[in-house]
Amino acid sequence: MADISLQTYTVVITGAPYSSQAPQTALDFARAAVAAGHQIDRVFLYGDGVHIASALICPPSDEPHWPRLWSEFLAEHQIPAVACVASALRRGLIDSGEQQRYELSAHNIRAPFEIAGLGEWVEAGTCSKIIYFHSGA
Amino acid sequence: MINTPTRNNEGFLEDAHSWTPQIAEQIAADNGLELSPAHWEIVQFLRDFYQQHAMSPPSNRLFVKAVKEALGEDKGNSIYLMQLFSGTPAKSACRVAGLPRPTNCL
Amino acid sequence: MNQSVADLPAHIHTLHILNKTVEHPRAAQCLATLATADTVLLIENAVLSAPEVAAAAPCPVFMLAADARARGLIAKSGAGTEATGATPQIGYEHMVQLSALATRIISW
Amino acid sequence: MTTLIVIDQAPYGSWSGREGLDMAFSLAAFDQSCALLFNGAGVNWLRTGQQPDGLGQKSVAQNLGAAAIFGVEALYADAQACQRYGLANDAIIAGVTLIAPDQTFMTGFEKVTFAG
Repeated sequence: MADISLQTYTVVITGAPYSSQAPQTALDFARAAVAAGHQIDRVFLYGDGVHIASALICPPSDEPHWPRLWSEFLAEHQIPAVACVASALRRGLIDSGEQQRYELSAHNIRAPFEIAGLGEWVEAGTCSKIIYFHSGA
Repeated sequence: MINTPTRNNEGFLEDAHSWTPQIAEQIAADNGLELSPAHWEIVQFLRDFYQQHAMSPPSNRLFVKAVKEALGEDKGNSIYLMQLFSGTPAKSACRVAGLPRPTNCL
Repeated sequence: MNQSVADLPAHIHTLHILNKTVEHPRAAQCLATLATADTVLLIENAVLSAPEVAAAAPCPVFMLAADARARGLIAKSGAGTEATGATPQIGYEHMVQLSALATRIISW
Repeated sequence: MTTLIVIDQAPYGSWSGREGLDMAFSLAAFDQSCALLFNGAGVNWLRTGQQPDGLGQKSVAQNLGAAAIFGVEALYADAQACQRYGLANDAIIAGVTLIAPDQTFMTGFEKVTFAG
């Protein structure tokens, strides 16, 4: 019997919903990790993964709504989630602070996601085990 | 009074190529800053850095590191740079040097 | 059909999580770095390459059952097919166990 | 605790390499030991004489030139991939160490990460 100690994970997602499987695999992994008693200290969205934090994604009603499913999971387990600001701004994912800074017409980030810098990822690397979910393309 | 080219709401030039030393002085004046030779040394360093690497130092920490690498420890430290360029030195100095706002993704 | 914890390796140096078929250049990069103390987990499209990866790998190889089932690689009875070879199929809970056992995780 | 960031996508046609470079710069900013590996088509980042102004993009070779200044410890390139893409030693920017990205090489890094 393998001896499994409890872990603290940071989940990094770089694949976008509806163009890669990454958000689904990552969510199933995260659910299983929490169910096994491990801790997820944060979720970090990078590159195309930032689209998971969009409040404006509308899949057909009979398809899984990955941004909503992720939001619900994060809220339920009180896991902080951050989208990288450099990735987010280039892809049109904006919070109210960036909306003001760049004088944009709207903001579109879905709670509880927040926008922050790669410093969050660097810090995660010093205190938790990082697991990445990339696009398969 | 010279005509400054378009600047964004944070005072950064929209086009780094439209920069001249006169424009630097005006941007500095708008921020309550009079440029001394010590300021100019940093501004010139940033112009050269941009010329060579096609970017602004992305964050304040990396700005300090780059100055240290080029001009030594006496100038490449955040206290010295904050005395010259108040607030966030990378941001203030890039503004005067006509460079894009540091992505500051840190 | 799922493996119990007892069937997982006791120790893993590097867990290689591969989500691309062998035609993807990164799959070749992955195969070039495998060591006997490592474990490979095939997820997403990589399950389609299970026999080839298993033949090339000097270490244990597992595949995510949900991905294999989705792609028609598992018979209704739950048995593996020719396309899965002998590669053990595991659930997300075992993916978590593998990642907890590993000193290092590389997602390719 | 050195982190190896791997860039295996050719420049200009996709952005993931640039996002890998940002990761390396971030580690360096916080004085975390890191190195870059150019693997597969990623070795094309290292070719001298890139002139991407016609594409509205910045030269990745120029951007990469800041890596050493910021404290990125090493630039490695897959020697075989360099050969495949016709990158003779004199066509590669300065400061690159040619290696074989095999098990022995990779074991030297506590973390190995792709940007996407």
